[in-house]
Amino acid sequence: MNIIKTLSQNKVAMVGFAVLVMLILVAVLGPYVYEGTPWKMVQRPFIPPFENSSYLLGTDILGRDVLAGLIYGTRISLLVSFVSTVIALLIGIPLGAYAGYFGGWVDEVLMRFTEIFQTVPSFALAIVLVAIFEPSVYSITGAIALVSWPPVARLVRGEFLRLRNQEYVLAAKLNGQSNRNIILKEILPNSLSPIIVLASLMVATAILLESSLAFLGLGDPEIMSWGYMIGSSRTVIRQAWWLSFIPGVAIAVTVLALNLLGEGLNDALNPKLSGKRES
Amino acid sequence: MSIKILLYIAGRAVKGLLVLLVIAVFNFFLIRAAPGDPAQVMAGEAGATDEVFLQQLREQFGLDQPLYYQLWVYINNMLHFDMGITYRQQMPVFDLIMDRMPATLLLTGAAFVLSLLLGVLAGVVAAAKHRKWPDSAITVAALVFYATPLFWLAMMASLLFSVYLDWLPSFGMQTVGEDFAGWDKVRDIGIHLVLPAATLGLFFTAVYARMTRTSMIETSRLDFVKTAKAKGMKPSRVLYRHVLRNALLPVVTLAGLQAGQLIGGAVLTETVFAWPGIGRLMFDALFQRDYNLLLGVFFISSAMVVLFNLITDVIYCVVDPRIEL
Amino acid sequence: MTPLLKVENLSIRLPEGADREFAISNVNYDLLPGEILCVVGESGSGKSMTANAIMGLLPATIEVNRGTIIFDGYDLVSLEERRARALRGNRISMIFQEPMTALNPLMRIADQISEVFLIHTDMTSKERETRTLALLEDVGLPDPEKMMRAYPHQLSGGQRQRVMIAMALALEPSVLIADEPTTALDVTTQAQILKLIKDLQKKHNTAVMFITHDFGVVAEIADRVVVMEKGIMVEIGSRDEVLNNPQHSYTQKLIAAVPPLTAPERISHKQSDRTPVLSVNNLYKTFSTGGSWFRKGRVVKAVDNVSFDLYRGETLGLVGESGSGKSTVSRCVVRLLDSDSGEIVLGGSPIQLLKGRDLAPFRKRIQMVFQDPYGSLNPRKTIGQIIADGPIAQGMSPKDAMAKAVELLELVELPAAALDRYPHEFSGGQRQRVGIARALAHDPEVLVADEAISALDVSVQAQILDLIETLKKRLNLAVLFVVHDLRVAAQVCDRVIVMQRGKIVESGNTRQVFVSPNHAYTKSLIASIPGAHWRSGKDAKPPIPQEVVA
Amino acid sequence: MKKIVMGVVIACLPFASSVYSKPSDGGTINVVVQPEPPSLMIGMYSNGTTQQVGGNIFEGLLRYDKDLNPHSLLATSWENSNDGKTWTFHLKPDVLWHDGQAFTSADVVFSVDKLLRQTNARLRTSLAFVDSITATDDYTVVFQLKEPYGPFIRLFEVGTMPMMPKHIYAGTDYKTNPANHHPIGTGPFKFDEWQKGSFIHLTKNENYHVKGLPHIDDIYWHVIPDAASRAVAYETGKIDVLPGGSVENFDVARLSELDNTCVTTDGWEFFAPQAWLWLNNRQGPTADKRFRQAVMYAMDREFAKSVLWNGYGEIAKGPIGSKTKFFDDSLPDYEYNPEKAKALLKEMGYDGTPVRLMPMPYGETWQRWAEVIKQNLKEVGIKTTIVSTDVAGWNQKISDWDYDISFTYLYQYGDPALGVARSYISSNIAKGSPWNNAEGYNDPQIDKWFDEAAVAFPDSKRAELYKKIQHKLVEDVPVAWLMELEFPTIYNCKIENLIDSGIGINDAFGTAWIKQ
Repeated sequence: MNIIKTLSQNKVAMVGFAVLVMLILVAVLGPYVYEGTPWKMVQRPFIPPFENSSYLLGTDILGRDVLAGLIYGTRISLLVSFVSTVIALLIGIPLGAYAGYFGGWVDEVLMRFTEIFQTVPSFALAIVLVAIFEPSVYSITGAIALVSWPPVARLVRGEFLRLRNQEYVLAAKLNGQSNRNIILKEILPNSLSPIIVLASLMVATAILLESSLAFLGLGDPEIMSWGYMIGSSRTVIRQAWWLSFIPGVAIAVTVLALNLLGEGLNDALNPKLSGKRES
Repeated sequence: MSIKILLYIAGRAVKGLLVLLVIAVFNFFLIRAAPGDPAQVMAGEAGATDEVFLQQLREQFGLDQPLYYQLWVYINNMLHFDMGITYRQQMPVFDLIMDRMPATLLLTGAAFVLSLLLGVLAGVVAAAKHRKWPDSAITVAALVFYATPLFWLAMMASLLFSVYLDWLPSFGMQTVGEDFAGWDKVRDIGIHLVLPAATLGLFFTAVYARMTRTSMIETSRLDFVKTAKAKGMKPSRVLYRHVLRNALLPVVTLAGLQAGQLIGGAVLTETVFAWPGIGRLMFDALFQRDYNLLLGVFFISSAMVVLFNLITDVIYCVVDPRIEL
Repeated sequence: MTPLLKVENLSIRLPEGADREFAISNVNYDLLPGEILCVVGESGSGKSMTANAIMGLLPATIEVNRGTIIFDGYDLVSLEERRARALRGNRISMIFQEPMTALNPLMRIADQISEVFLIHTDMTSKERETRTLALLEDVGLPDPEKMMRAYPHQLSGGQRQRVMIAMALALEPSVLIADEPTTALDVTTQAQILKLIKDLQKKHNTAVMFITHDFGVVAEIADRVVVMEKGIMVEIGSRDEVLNNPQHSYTQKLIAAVPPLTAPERISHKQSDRTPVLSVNNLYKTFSTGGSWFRKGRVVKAVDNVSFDLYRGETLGLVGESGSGKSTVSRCVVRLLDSDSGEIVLGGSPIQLLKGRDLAPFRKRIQMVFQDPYGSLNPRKTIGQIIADGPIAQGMSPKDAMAKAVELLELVELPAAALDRYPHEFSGGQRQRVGIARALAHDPEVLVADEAISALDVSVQAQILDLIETLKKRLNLAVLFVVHDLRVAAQVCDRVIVMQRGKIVESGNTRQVFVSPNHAYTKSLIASIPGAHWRSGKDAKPPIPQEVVA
Repeated sequence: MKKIVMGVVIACLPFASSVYSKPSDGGTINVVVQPEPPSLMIGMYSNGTTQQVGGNIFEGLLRYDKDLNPHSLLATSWENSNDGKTWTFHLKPDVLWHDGQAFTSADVVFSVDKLLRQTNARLRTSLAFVDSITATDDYTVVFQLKEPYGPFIRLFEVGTMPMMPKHIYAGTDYKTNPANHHPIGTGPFKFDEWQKGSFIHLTKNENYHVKGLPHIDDIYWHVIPDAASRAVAYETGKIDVLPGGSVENFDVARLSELDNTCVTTDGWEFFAPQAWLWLNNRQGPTADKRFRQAVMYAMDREFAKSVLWNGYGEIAKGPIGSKTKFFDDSLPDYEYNPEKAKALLKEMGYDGTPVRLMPMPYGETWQRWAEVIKQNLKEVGIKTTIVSTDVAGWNQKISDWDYDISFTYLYQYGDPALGVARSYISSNIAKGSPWNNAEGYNDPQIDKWFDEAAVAFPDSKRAELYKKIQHKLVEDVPVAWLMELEFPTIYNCKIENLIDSGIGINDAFGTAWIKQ
C-alpha cells in the first residue's frame, strides 16, 4: 500500500524500523543464544567492558554477565511496553469511540471519568499502583496501561467527533446500519492512522515508564530489566559507571527507534502534517 | 474581569472539586488495598515491638475504626479543609506539604520556565531554518533528549558535572550546615538548582521544541501567512508577527497540561538529586503507608492539575480572541 | 497601450510525483492598465499559478522553470527578493479565496491593515490610523470605528473580504490580483463584492487580474478573458469574443455546461388529485451552542415552521443562501437530525418520532446524495462494498447485494470493474455517481440531493444533473434538490422553495418564481446572480460530452 | 548487708583515652540520618535514627564500653544485693534538664515505671522481672526484682531506658505532648531546630553535667534520602560522618580509601546484629529439618560476605553472636557444600516444589543478597520465586507467617536473654509481630533451657545452659543463620573520639572533638 511505500522512502523511519526489528529478534532469539539465566554469577564482579572476551560488556556488582542482562532486558522492555499499549488501546478506543460517537451525556460521563485519570499525576499513580499490587510483570503492565489510556480515549473521541458527521457515516446511518457497525466498520478504520502513530509513541513512553519503575526498585524481581540494571548499579556509579551507562543507552536507542518510526508513520499517514508536501 | 469569566471559572471550579472528591475516595480505597499499615512500618523500623505497641499506634491513628467510618471522617475533614495528621511526623498534613511545596515549585517552576523558553526558541529556530542544518540539529537533539530516560540523564549529569568536573553540587537544595542569608542563600540554592532543573527541563525542552516546530511549520502553511507575505513583509517578520503567536496556541495547551502534572511528576528527579520536594514526600509516604499524607499529596497535586488546566483555559481565552468562555 | 504586466513564455515545474510535469507551460499574456483580466479554468488548470509566481508565493518545492514576468521594467522571476518585497502589497497586491482564513485570527483588523503602511511607508501611527479608517469606509464596512478594533472572527465572510480588499488597495497598487475572491461567498454577498471591486478599480484605475472558475462572474466583470486547461493557455480574447464565440473546444465545452438562467417551461402536475409521497408540516428545529451549567448558549432557529409536499416524478428545489436552513430541513427529512416539532409524513406514515428498528424500513424509502464527493465515500471500502452495504444491512444476502451493485453501476454509467476498486481511484464526478448508486440501492421513492453538485467542476456538474434527471424519470423518483446555485435550480427544478433564516419566503412553480418573484428576498437573490444578462436561456443547450471512466 | 560496689564514684564520662593529648573545643559535625526519624522522643520511638539523634539529647543511667561493661553516667554508682534481687542506683547530683529543672530520682521512677512501661515494648518485657521501683531519697533509686535476672544490668543504656523529664510528661498524654516536638533531656546537646525533610540541628549544652564537655558546638543531622547522594555528600566534604548502614555496602570500599577517611566497625557491640533467613517451620519444604540444613549447605556465605559486605562481618555459626557473652565456639560448621545439600534434599525426597524467597526491603544489599541466594539455591535444585514487597508488606507477611523464606536481621542487646531467646521460644509464637518467633519453631526443651538461663545465677550456670541451647538449635536449623553483620561507620579523621561506647553512634557525641 501507499503508506508502506511512503514509509519505506523515509530513511530515518526505516533506520528506526530496522533497529526495532533487530531488538525484537534479540528479544525472541537472544535467550536461545544466551542459555541459562542472566542472574548467574559467572565471573568476578566489576569486569569492565571489552576486557574479557567471554563477557564482552563485562560483569556487574555480583559478577553477572552484563550482555546477558541486556539481552534478557530487551524482552521485558518490549513485552511490557507492547502489552501495556495494547491494553491501553483496548480501554481507550472503546471509551473514546462511545464518547465521541454518541456525544451528549454518554460523552459527559465518559469524559469526566477520563478526566479523573488525567488529573491524578500519572507517574505517581503508576508508582502507587505497582507498590500496592506488589511489583510483578502483571502489576507493572497493568499500571502502565492504566495511566496511559486517557490520551487514547481523548484522541479517539476527537476522531469520532470529527468523523461522525462525515457524509459516508451519515450515508451508513441512512443505510440503516447498526451503531456497532458504523463504529467498527465506518469510523474506526478511518481513525486508525493517528491511533497507530500515538500507539508507537505510547510504546516508547511505556518503555521509559517501565524502566523508571524498575529504577525506583519497583521492577519484577524475577526478571532482568534495563531499568533494574541501572537502578541496581546506581550505588556503584563511581566505580563502574558503565554498568549504569550501558543499559541507559539501550533504553535510549530503543525509545529513539520507536520515536523515529512513529514520526515516519505520522508523515506517511497524516500527509497534512508532514514536512514533505508543501502544497 | 467580566461576570461571564467569573461564572465560567466558578463552574469549572465546581466540576473540578467534584473530580477531586472522586479522586480522593478512589485513592482512599486504593491505598487501603496495600498490604500492611503505618503502625507496622513504624514498629518495623523500631526493630522490636509487640502487639500492644501496634495497637496503641493504630488507636492513635484511628486505624482501629471500621473502614467506612474512616472514609467518612476523612471526607468530612476534607470538606472542612483539614487533611489530617501525618502518622510519622505527627504534623498536620497540609503543613508538611506546604513545607515541601516551595522546593517542588522552585524545581519544577525553574524547569518549566527553562524548558518553555528554550523549547520554544529551539522550535522557532528549527522552523525558521526548516530543512537546513539547524533544523536537523535541533530535531535530532530533541529526539535524543525525548528518548533518554530522565533518571539516567540525571545520573549521568551528576556523574559528569559533580563527580568528575566538580562544578556543581549533586544533591540537596542547600549547602548543608551553612547558614546562608540574603543573596548568598539565593546563590546557594541557585547552584543546587542547576542540575535538577536542567535535567528535568531537558526532557520538556525536547517536547516543546518538537511541538513548536511542528506547529510553526503547520501554521506557516495557513492562508493568513500568505496574506502577510503578499503584503511584502520580511519572512522573519512574518514568522514573528503572524506565525509565532498562532503557533504557540497548542503549545500553551500542552504547557498548561504539563505544568499541573509537573508538581507530582518530579519523583525521579527529586530522588536522584535528593531534592526535598513533594514527589519524594509522596514516595516516602507510600512506603510508610502514611495514608493521610499520601492522600494529601495526591489531593494537592491533583488540585494543581485542575488549577493549571483552569489557568490555561483563561490564558487561552486571553491569547485567542476567538475563544469565548 | 503599454502593458503593466507582461507574462512571457512562463513555465512552472511541479515537483516529482505530481500528475503532470508542469503546472503551467508557456503561458503568455499581458495585463493592461485599468482593465479586468479574468483567468478562467477548472480546478487543476493552473490558473492561480501565474498569480502566485507574481507574488512570490510559490511553495518551495515548485519553481519557475522558464519565462519572465515583466513588471515596471523588472523581471519578477529573477528580481532580488528584497526588491520584489518592496513591490508586494505596494504596487501589486492580492486578495484570496477564503475570507475565513486569510486574516490572522489573533490580530485586530486595524493592525492587520495598517501593517501595510508600516511595511512600505514611514507614516506615523496617527497617520496610519486615519488612513486605515478611511480605507474601511471606502470598502463600505459599517461602523468603521468599531471595525478597527474588531477581530476577524467577529466579521461575516463578506465583511472580511472587504477588509482584504481594503488591505490590498491601501497603497493604491497598479495591479490587483484577485484569486477567486467571491467563490466562498453567498450569491448576494458575491454581487456586492464584485461591485465593490469594479467600483474601486474604476476609481483608482487599477489593473485587475481576476482568477475564477465561474463564467457568470466573467460575464459580469471581465474586460478580457484567458482560459486555462491543464496548465496550457487555450484561449485569450475579449469578454464578448470568448463568451459568445468561443474558439477552442474546451472553452466551448465549459460555456455549454453553464446552465442558462431561465427556467424552461415544464408540464405542471395536477397535484391536487395525487397524494404526496412526502409531506412536511410545520417543522421546527433550533440549535443551541456554547451553553454550560451556568449559562444559556446562543439559540438559532434553523428551521422555523416549514411545510411542503413532494410528489413522485417531480424535482423540488430548496434554495437559499448559507444559513437559510435548507440543509437542516433536508437532514431532518431523512431523519439524520431530530426535529423539535412538526410532522414528516413519508408514504402516509409519520416518521419524525421513529427510532432504531421502527425507523429502519422507512430508511429504504428515502435516501440522500451528499455534497462532498470526497467525504461521502468511506475511503477504506471498495465501491462494491459501499453500494452493497445498504441492502445487506436491510437483510439482503451479500451475493444478491453484489449483483445489485453491478446493476446499479451500470445504471449510473460506471463500468462493473469499478466494483473492487477504492474511492481514491475515481474522479469527483465518478464518485458522485457511486453516491447516487448507493442511494438507489434501496429503490427509494424519495431522493434528497444535498448540494449534490456544488463541489464539482462545471462540466461535470452538468453530467451529474443529467444523470439525476434521467434517473428521476426512469424510476419515477421524487427529488428534493437542495441547492444554492440558482442557475442550477432554474434548470432542474419543477418547483422551488426559497428559504431565508429558517423560514420559507416564497414557493411555487420554478419558472413563475424566476420570472416574477414576489418576495423581496427572492428578487435580490435573482438580481445577484452574476452574468444574469448572459446566456439567459434563449439559446439551446449544446450536447454534453460524456465523461469517461479513468 | 554486704554490698558489691560495681560503679566508680567519679563521674568520668570519657573512658576512651584520646591519642592526642589535648582535645580542642568548637566546630560542627555533619552527620547523615537515614531514614528521617519519626520523632526524637526516644522514650516512645525505638527507631534506629530516633536513637541516633535522641541519644545526644537524652541519657540513660549508665553507658557501656565496647566490652559491654557498665560505666557511670547519670548514676554514679550502683550495687547489687547478694541474692541478685535488689539493685540500688545512686544518682549524680546537680544534673539539670535542658530547661533548667533539676534531675532527680523522681524522674527515674517516673520514666521507668510510668512512661517507659507504657511506651517501650522491649523494656516492658524485661520489667516483668521487676517487682518495684522506689526512690529512697532524691538521689537514690532501688529496683526490687522478683528473681535474679541476668541481663538486668544491660538495660540502662539510653536507647533501652532513657530518662524522661517527669515535670513535662507526668499527667499528660505522652504521645501528644508538645515536648515531643522539642525534646528536653539531660544530654550534652540540646535540640535546636528540625527542618523536616532537610536537617535536625542540635547545639552544645553549656550546662552539661560533665565539666568541659561537650567539645563540639553544633551537630547537624542531614536527611538525604538517597544512598548515592549520601556518598557524594561525604565525598564532597559536606558530611563528616556516615553512620553504619547509611551508604550501600558497595560504596564502603571506595569511600574508605578516600583521603582523611577513617572507618570503624566499633560501636555495634551492644547490638551485635545477626542476619538470618526465616524458614517457615510450619509448612512446605521448609518444615523439614533436612531441607533447612540443605539451605545452610547450599549458601555461599563467603561470597556474600566478600562481595556484598566487602568482607565486613563474620559468617554466623549459630543463634548467638561470636562476640557476645555465652557464645560457644565448639559449634559445628555449615560450610558451603552444594553436594551435601543435594544429598540432603534427595534424602528427604524434595520434589522441586518452588519456595518463595522474600528479600528485606531495607536497601540494595539485601535485594542483591536475595538474588545471590536464589542462585545458590537454584544450583542445588531448589526453585525460588522472589517475592517483592515494601517495608509494610514485608512486616505484614512475616507477622502473618505468609512466607517460605525471608531475610531479617535482629539485634542481640548484649545478652541472649534479651536478643536471642525471643526468636526461638514457643511462647513467642504469635501473629502480629515480625520480631518474635516468626519461624514457628517449637521445642519444649529449648523453651525450658531459655527460661532457666534467663534467671540462672551466676553466669557460669547460664553459660552451660546456653551451650546446650546452641548445639540443639544448630542441629535443628530453625532459621538459616547468615552473618554477624558489621556496619562500618565512615567518618572524617579530623573527628576524634567519635565512637566511644558499645552503642556507637547511638550514643552522644559528648567526648568527640575536632582536630584543629
